[in-house]
Amino acid sequence: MDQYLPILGLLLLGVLFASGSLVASAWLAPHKRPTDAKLAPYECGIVPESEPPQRFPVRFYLVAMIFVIFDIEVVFMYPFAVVFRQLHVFGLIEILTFSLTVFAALVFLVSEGALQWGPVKYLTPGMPERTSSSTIVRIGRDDPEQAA
Amino acid sequence: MNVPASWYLILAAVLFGIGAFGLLTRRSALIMFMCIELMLNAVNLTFVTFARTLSDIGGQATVFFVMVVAAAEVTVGLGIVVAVFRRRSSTSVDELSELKG
Amino acid sequence: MTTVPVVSSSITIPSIHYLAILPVIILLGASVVLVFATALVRTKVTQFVASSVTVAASVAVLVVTYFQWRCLDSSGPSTTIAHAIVLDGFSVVATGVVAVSLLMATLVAHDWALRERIVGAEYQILALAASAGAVLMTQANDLVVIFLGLEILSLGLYVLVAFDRHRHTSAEAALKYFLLGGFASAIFIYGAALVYGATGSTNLSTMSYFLASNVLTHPGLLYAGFALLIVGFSFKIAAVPFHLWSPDVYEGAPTPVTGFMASIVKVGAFAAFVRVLISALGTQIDTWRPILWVLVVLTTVVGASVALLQRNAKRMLAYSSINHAGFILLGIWAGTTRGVASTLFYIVTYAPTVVATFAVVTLVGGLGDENHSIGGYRGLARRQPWLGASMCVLLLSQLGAPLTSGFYAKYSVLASTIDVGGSPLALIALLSAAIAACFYLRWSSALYSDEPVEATRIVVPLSTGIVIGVGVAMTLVFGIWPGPLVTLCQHATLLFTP
Amino acid sequence: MAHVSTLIVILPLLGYLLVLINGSRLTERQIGYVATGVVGLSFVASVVTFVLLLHRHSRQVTVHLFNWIDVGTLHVPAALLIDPLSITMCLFVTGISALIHLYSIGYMHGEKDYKKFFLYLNLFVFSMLTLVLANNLVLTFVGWEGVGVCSYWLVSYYFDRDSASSAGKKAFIYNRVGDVGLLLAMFLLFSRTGTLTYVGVFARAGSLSPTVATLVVLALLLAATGKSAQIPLFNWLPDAMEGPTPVSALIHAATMVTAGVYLLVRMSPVLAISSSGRLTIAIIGGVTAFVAATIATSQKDIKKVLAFSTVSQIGYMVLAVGVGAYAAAIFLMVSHAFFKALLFLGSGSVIHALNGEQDLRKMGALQRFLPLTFPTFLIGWLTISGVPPFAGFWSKGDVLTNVFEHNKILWVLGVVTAILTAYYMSRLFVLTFRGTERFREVTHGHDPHESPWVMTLPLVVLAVLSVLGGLLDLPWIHHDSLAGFLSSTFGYVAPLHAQSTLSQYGLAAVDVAAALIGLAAAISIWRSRTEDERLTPAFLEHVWYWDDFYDATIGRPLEELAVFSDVVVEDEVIDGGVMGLAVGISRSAESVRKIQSGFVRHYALAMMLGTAVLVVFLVARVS
Repeated sequence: MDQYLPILGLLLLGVLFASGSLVASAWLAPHKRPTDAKLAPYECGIVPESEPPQRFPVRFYLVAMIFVIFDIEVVFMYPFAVVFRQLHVFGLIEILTFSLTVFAALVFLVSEGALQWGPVKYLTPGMPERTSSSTIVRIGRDDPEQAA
Repeated sequence: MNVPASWYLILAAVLFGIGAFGLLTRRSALIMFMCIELMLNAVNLTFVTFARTLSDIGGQATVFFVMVVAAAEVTVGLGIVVAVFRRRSSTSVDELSELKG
Repeated sequence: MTTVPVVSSSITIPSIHYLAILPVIILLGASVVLVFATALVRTKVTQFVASSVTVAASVAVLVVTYFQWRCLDSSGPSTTIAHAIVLDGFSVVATGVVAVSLLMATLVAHDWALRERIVGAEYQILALAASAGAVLMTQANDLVVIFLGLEILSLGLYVLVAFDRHRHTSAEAALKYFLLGGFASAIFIYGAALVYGATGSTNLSTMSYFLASNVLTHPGLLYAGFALLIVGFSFKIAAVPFHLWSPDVYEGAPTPVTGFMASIVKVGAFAAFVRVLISALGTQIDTWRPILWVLVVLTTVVGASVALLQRNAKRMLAYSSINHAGFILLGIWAGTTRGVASTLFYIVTYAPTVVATFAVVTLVGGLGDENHSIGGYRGLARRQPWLGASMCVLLLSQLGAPLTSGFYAKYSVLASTIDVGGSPLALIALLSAAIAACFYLRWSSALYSDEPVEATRIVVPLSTGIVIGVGVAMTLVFGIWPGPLVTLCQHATLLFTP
Repeated sequence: MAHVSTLIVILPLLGYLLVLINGSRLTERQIGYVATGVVGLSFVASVVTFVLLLHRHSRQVTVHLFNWIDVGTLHVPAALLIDPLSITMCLFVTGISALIHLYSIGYMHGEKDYKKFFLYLNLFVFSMLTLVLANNLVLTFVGWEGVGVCSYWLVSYYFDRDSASSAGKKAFIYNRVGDVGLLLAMFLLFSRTGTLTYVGVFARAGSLSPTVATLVVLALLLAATGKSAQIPLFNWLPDAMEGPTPVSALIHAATMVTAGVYLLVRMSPVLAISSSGRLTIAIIGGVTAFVAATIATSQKDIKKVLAFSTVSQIGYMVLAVGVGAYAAAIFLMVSHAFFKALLFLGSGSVIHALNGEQDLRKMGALQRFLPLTFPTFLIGWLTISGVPPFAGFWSKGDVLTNVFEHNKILWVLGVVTAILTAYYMSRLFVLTFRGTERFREVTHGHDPHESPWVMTLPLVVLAVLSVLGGLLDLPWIHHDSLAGFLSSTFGYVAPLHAQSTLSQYGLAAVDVAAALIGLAAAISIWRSRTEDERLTPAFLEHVWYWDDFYDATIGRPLEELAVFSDVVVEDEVIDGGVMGLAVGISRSAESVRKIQSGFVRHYALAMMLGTAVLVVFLVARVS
């Protein structure tokens, strides 16, 4: 049992520290919250109507997410590769089903435009037809329905 | 050199504890994810260790599943963070307290 | 370190009983089909098509459960895929409940999606996948499979909760749910790892066999493990003090999702919880009972009393569902066959009731899904008698009024508790029900208030109307005539294999 | 057979639902015919079932519909028990109901809530049949309550009249007191025998100790006194005459009020064990018969007279049950249903003709104006008075013969009651149809007119039945008639000492003499007067001051208690306590709610704390 005492210890430590820091911050922090004026970027002048935009590369995260998922799915290929001869046809069907499911996800991503680089396009909910491709086609051709 | 299994277990426990600790203390949603990942990996280490002491392949196989689940969680989590960030321009979870009571 | 031999000379492929896993295959298959359809069809998949596929899948699952039941009658319960999946009465009934919840929730969400002008089949894809996870949980006979089911269920729900892009509370709720859910999952699987270390297997049957035939000299590892498992489950079923996510998430999520979540998570999590505690850790009942005792007391009392303070319908229902979770736990606490049967009965009757309740809440919420104060219900039954009366019946059922299914459900869990000498616990739970009665009655009487309120008439779309009607009908039928369902639930636990 | 017998019950329900759902689309006539038609069909189904049952070897069939309640050891099926007793009840209940439905089409014509009336009436028939056909006490109880509530609704049918609504409440409350008895009997039986089906209870009746059996019988008697208006719970019935006359005829004369007797007869195997219980029943019956008859002599309202007469006649039935003459009780029940329904419908016809007037003093000489009502009423009068060869003579004679064998005192009481019966009925008859015209004021000088055919047809049918009803069970063919048919359902029939034919004729002669004495006295006295203080003393007119007695001993103290509870207990103790508790709960809930701060990290911390407590707890257990 001794060997698990560290778990306990750490759990307790974590709890104590976390609760301690919360309590301490409640006690020690100055009770006066900074006023709006103090928080404003400029002490005088026009009150900004919106927060200044920060850099947040959504696309970067998106690709990272996609990468992670496909990267990890492949992990199942290794054990399969090791024993695929012994699994015979069953294994083949199994891995094909698996691949198909993963592939479905990929196809979905492609169709959503997640893998397209370039300017970010916002899909406005409620207006399904108005994607960039359909807009472009509509300029070029007269019949949007046919294009869609 | 033969490292006793209990060391691995203790290491895993410590990792798990650090993860839990981080989750309680950090404000950034992204770092909180990382903490969850850390906890899951500590679990993996535990599984592998036990698999070895028990000479049972099951524990190792479980690790695969846990890894995949961890990856899927990251993906979903990042998606949600992105959705939140688009509105809030911040990933601090302390700013998300509109729902309460 | 020596290398671990991973390649054994020959692998025997475990036999697969396809009928057992057919529900999961159908649900996931339908989900994948919809993904392909979304990706490959140039026009967006319409709500109608997506909902139809989902409805068809859930009906198919119901049909399959019928055949599973027949199979059980003839050949008894069995395990398959190296004992990781179990086919028994309990799993079949719980699977049926999941299918019914999915069916009803999809119909509600269909109208909601049309109202909110949501395009695409993403909602249905995720709902199908989450249901597959719930079904997997009901059938799992292995901690790892339970974990997988739990994750499939949760991951789908995280996204569904964030589905409403017009309200930022939706994303907030999703992030909270996700962070805490991930935390709980990690705790759960760590518990599984520790139990694995203590018993040498993650399989529930093997574990139960091991614990029955061995006396652990150092049960600390096992106890620590299953404490963590209990935490994981308690989070999912929102037992106090692991419930804090639930009111926020219930409020933030789109209302149809809330209804879906409230029913399906309860079914999946409770089914797995019962299996772990009763069939795997049944020998340790003296150890986990005190824990459950405290959980029940906290859950019922806190759920009921905090609900009193709520002014938001969804939040109030969240606390009410916490209170219900406490009641369902009572059946597990009893740990007897009768207790399990009453737990199952509670789940079976609660799921449709709660989906139908949230269907009404969805309608009252109106465009934008934001009108959720209790005040919005004032005089509803005067303006629209059918809708108001339905809501009233559903609320009374949750209150546990006689002639509704909620009454017999509460009665049977309490009776099974008293059977095993849990009178004080039953008394506390009853007191909490009395507290809960306050807000249910307040709400029901608000429905019949005759103060003139300026309100627009709520249009009840067809499929939502059907769901409400079916929910009310089930509530009343099982309330007036619970006999067959009770027999079914008892029969289902007879087949329940430890 | 199963299907047909199920139809008996289902058809009235079907009619109810049809009218309920389609009511707004149907005309008044159609509603009436639909409601009457289903009951008529139900009667046909009863006849078919009866014929089928006659041809069966085993005359006890259980028709299982579905499992209704399965709780622990309590298994209550929804099942019908078809046996001679229940089918006999069914036949006369459906038959008379059909006739009275038909009558109501005419009587209720033009009423505001015509649809509601037939809804309740159909629901009543459904409940009554459930009561009669149920194979267990719980289902019987459902029917029992069903008829009770229908009776309540129908008594308060003219609910905008104060007297009607309070009469409804009175009926309901008295019945509730009786219901407690039925519930107690059920609890006792279930705790002792573990079952509530009749067959099961009877099979284990032998194992009941005499004390328990007596308690059960007394509880059943309490139930019967409530439903069948016996002492001490009889005074709701006269007030119930506030309802429309067809209701009085159907529910408060022919069917519902006999349910108590039916229950006692049904439970006869249990009654068999307790002789003291049966003696109590007999005394209650005999005394009620006498008391009600004395009151009936002094009432001024035509329907009140008939109401007390009903109480008195049911008293006879209960008396018969008490002496173990179950077949005689049922025989009287059936024939009473014929002639009392006839009398009520006849009085309804009279009231109809006089624009709703019910006071005997404002009638008289109606013989001339009501060519069909008069002869049929005449038959009813002679029948109830016990003049041979009408049904009343045979059935009442059967009861009195049996009583004579068991208890001479009660027999004397019975004979005196018979004289009184003949007396008050003759008074009623004479004041209504003979003497001088006193109704011109009510009819505004017009001649009263006879009722339409839908109303007179039932009168004629019932008159024929009253004349021929005696054939059901003539004394010298007991074994081949009603008594023989029913005997299999009674676990026990009190042993009959073989009576000499001579004494039987002697008893019959006494009955005839009693009837004639009463007739002669009443006719000679009331032919020439309409009121006489000496003959209608206030004591009798005010129902032995029974209501005032209850008012003083129960009503007032309870009211004072209620006021006390309202002012002190409710406001201070309960409200104070509840409010205190509520405030307490809210306060503590507020503090719990603070944890719900909205910050994820707080939530995670709570979870972590919970986990830590759990782990520490379990690890502490190990060491």
